[in-house]
Amino acid sequence: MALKTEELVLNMGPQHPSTHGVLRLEVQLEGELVTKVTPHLGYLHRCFEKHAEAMTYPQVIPYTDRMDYLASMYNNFGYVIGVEKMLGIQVPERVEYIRIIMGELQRIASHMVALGTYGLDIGAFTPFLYLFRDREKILTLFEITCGARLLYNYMWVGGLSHDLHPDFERLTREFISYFRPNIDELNNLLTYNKIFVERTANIGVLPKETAINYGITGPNLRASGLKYDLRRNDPYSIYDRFDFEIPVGEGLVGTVGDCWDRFYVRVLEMEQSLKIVEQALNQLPEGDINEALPKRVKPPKGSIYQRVENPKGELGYFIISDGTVNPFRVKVRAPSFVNLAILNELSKGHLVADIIAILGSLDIVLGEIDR
Amino acid sequence: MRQYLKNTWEGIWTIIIGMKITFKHLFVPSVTIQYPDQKVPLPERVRNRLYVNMDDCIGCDQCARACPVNCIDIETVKSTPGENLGQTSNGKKKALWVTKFDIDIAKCCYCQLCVFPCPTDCIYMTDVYEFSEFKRNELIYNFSTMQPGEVEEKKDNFEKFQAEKEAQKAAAAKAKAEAAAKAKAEKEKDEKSKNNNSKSSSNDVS
Amino acid sequence: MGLLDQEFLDSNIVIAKSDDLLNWARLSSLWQLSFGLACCAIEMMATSASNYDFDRFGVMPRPTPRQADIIIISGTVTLKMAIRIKRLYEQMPDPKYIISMGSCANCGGPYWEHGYHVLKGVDRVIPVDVYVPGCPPRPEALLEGLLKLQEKIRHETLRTKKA
Amino acid sequence: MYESLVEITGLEIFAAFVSAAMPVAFLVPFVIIAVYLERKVSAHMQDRLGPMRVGYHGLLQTIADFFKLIQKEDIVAEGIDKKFFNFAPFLVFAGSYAVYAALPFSSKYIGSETDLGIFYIIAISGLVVAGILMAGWTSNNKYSLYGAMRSAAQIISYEIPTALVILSIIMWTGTMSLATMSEMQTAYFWNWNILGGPEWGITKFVLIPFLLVAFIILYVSTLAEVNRTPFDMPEAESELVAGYHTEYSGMKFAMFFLAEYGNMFAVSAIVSVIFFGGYQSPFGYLGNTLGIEWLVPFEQVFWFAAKGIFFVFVQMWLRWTLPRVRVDQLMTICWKYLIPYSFVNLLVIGIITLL
Amino acid sequence: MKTAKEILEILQKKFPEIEFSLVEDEPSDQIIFTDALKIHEICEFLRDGEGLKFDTLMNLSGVDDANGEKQTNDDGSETIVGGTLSVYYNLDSIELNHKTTLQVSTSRESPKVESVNLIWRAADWHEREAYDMLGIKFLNHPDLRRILMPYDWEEGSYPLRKDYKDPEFYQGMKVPY
Repeated sequence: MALKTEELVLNMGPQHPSTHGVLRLEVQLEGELVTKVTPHLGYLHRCFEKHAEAMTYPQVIPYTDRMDYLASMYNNFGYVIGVEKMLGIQVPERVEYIRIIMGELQRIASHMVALGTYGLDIGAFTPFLYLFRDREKILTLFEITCGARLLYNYMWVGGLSHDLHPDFERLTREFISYFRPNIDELNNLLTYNKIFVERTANIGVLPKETAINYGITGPNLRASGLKYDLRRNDPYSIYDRFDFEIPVGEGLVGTVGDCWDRFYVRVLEMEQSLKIVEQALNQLPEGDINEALPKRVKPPKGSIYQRVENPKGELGYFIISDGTVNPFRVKVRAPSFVNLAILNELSKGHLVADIIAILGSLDIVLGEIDR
Repeated sequence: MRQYLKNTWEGIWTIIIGMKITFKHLFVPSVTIQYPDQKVPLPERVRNRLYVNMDDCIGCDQCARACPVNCIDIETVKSTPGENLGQTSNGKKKALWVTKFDIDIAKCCYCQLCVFPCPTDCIYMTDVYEFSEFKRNELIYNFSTMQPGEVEEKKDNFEKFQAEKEAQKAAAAKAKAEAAAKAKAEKEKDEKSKNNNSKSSSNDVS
Repeated sequence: MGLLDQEFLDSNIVIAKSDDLLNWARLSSLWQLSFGLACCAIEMMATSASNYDFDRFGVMPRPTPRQADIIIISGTVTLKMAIRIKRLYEQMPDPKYIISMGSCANCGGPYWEHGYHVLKGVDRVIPVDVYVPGCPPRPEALLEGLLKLQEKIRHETLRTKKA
Repeated sequence: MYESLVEITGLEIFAAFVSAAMPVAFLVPFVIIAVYLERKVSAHMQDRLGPMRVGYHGLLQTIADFFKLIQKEDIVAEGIDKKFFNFAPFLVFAGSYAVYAALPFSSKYIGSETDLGIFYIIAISGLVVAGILMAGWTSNNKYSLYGAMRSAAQIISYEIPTALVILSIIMWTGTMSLATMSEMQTAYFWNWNILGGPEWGITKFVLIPFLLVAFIILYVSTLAEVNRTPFDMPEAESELVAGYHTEYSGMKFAMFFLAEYGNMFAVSAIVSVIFFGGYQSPFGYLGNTLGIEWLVPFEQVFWFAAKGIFFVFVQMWLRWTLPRVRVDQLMTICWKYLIPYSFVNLLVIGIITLL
Repeated sequence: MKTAKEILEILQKKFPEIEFSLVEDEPSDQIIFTDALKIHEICEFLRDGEGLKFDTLMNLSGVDDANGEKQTNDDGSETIVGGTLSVYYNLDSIELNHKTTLQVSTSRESPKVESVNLIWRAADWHEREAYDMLGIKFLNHPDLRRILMPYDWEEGSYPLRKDYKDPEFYQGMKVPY
């Protein structure tokens, strides 16, 4: 005879230490087993799209910063190449290179937060602080270049706000050689730790087909074993000039597409990003960065869907212009917004503690989900 | 059974590795910056509190228009021709009294968009970041150097000037109108005379 | 019964001295409610991370409001969230303090004009002790705000009730 | 201590009170130092500095915390069973404090010199479970309830490997009194139980690996009993907010805190008594060599505290290194790993002792 | 790789009874315009059809076209009467590495579009968002609630419509600055 258990509804958040911000999860439990997770969003809905309609094109850039605040550079990146395409501007080589360097450094910084907070969710406090210590070094690089630590407003339509700082190249190379061994240390301290492996392997397995149907992108999709990266599959800017690998999940300690794979793909991606930064620094041409800055940003009537590979996944800007200086509509396809939708599917039948592990492995940013 | 022993061994071994790492870090000097006692120098491009050098401001309102959050509030009064407002440091001539230049620092998003369009480089971001307040209203910064009385005076001045100008204009208009009327009258006269003349001439001819 | 529930009408040396002791204790051990809202939360995390180290000031993150003394409103407060923040504030035991961190929490920040879903300043729902400007404020700026708050606590007294 | 006090004063009640209050004189300063130490150790492991601004290098931090906690408003929310809610922290503290009665601080001082010391400790620490369950249940909060249930399940399960290891040691040493057990491992470190005990012979060396295993099992399971990382399920911040003490504020929370750190020392002390000679000095006594008799008990207290604090340090070290296990894995570790190992260990040690 | 024109031809052959047209606006990609109430079957075909294989929905955006009649109210605010709301679908095929954009329009007064939630699960939240922001009703959507705004937000008040007006208060909190 099966025991009859009472269903319990547990409410996690919006203030909960590990919902990565202000997400509220309504968890239905049977004993400690999860039967359904309903995410309630909107606790950080800051009306980005409304603001975009009221601003001129360059004024929207500071607001794109504030969407995925862990990867502001990349948000700028996607928006400006979208607008540049509408205007038909070709930016100078140097600008392209600098953008890629910044974007990849930003990817590392974003993954650092993702990995660190994931460790925190699992209960390991120390790797989080080590990663934040290293992230501070990247922030310094950004700060000497554009003066801000978190929200940069660095990439402009047709150019950049500042040229690189004279010390930038040296400091970046120093950072690369400093950070490489630290990845190994992270792996030894956390990734290969038996407790960590037990907590994450075979948890929240995401099969490839489900992932595609749900529109999952970024490291989460790649962890399911599909080699799909917009930098390769739909190259924008000058990504086709660099030599890098696309890490995919292989199920080293469990099944392909589990939480551990999602974690490990990010670790590997950091190494690849370092590689890209190194190459870009070697090839960096001289030139004037402000050559292509348009006097007035006023794209012709039309629409465009521009997507870039944000650290979290595919970041798309659907921009409609009505021929004035203000965008008519800017809709953002936020990667975290789409990625979060899979949570219910993944966490069915797992324990409460696993929801935390799964949610952390999806690497969401609430600023982007709610916009 | 093998898996069982392997698990046990892996558990113990990875824990020992982890402990080795943290123990090593116990003796690594810490990276902490002890803030109030020790401050790191900020890079020169750093973006913190806005500052306006009113000596150079010409009140062109470009920063306020560039600002995405509309936190800059500028009011200007035109100067009268006799007044000398001086020059900015890069040689531009001022023509407006800036009676109000408020920046609500609490709204500011430190994006630096206001800094670039400024023709005289008078608005810029400083490296001051320690300016927290107990009251919200103290975060509204008034940069205008003019006293309220002075503002009134300038406004009055300008209005007076405006009124005078208006009067002059009116007078001028009147004069013009008169002149025009006169001209018209004269023209008519002319024409008349012409007509007369022509008449006369025709008469002459005939 | 908390100790501070009592008021004393006259001041004498005992009260003055115990004032000093209690104020010192309060200002040196501000336990923070570990709770972040938006972009500023990342800077808050950076502040508690190794490079700036909140722990130097005795600030320790507590996950539950019952054990927290200070709540740092780090980011945009939306209308949906404002209700929760108010409740969290009410759940905290006295004496409690609030630091409003960043433009958004101060007055809605960049979202003050068109933000139909943004509360324009957290002081519309809960009383704020210190406003730290910045978008987001540097970690040092947050620490400076904390020092200001400590300064404020240092001048509190048992004789008058906290507002 | 009790007997000598009775002899001196002739007042049994007075003697009982004094000897019962003695551990407080040790416990409170210990907790103050341990909390400070915990923050400092964690900070330095993470390349930080930890408390720096309250007193010299933050030495007064915990005292400030204490004075702050007594000022805090005491919230008892609606829907809470007041009587038990208020009683729970005291019960938890009582449970952890009662353990100190049987700890031999030195050859001269032991709260209650019972022959069943270790048995008493295992039994009395069950009181903590009752307190935690009470706290969780009366809080009227789902997180508290979950924390309490987990904690209870955890503590009860981990008593089994603890008891099995202790059983094997009892079998081997032949005593249940902690004082006697410490007395046996006298004076030098090669006499410690972890190194095969005071009797020289082949058995001493044969036993060492098994005793090492026994030590690890005991240490791990006591770690779980005091709810420290990686077994800090009931307070798992990332899942359960603050576990069973989510609803507690001010002084009542401080009681839980005190009990937690008290417990940490208690289990470390038990480990040190069983395997590392308790209050015995590893290098002989200065008092004996110098001929100053009264110095010896003080040396013993020093060594006892030092060993205890060392194991507390290891607990902290583990906490700041490891992630947290999941609640079912916690049970797996206990039932599938620790208990079989300790059974085998018990058998082997038994056979060797017999031979 | 297929261009919008080729896809259009395939679609016209498959669904002769449905109207299709091609929106060509520089500088954008070409957009296939079609019927809002037939979008489900079209999308199903796009997902499964040979040589199409659009296996993922990248983006779904609701847009207020603001092409109705503008009326000025007494207090100076504007209301738009008539006109259309549009929904744009950005489809992508990971397998064949091509993409396309669909557009459907519906009337502003009773906006109804068929849901594609059953074809691509990714559409679920996107559609809820479009409903939340613009009030577009997606037929056959299993769970059409507000997603970003509070559930008890004023009925019929959709923030991304061009004539949206802030309410004065929400639960006792003042909304405007």
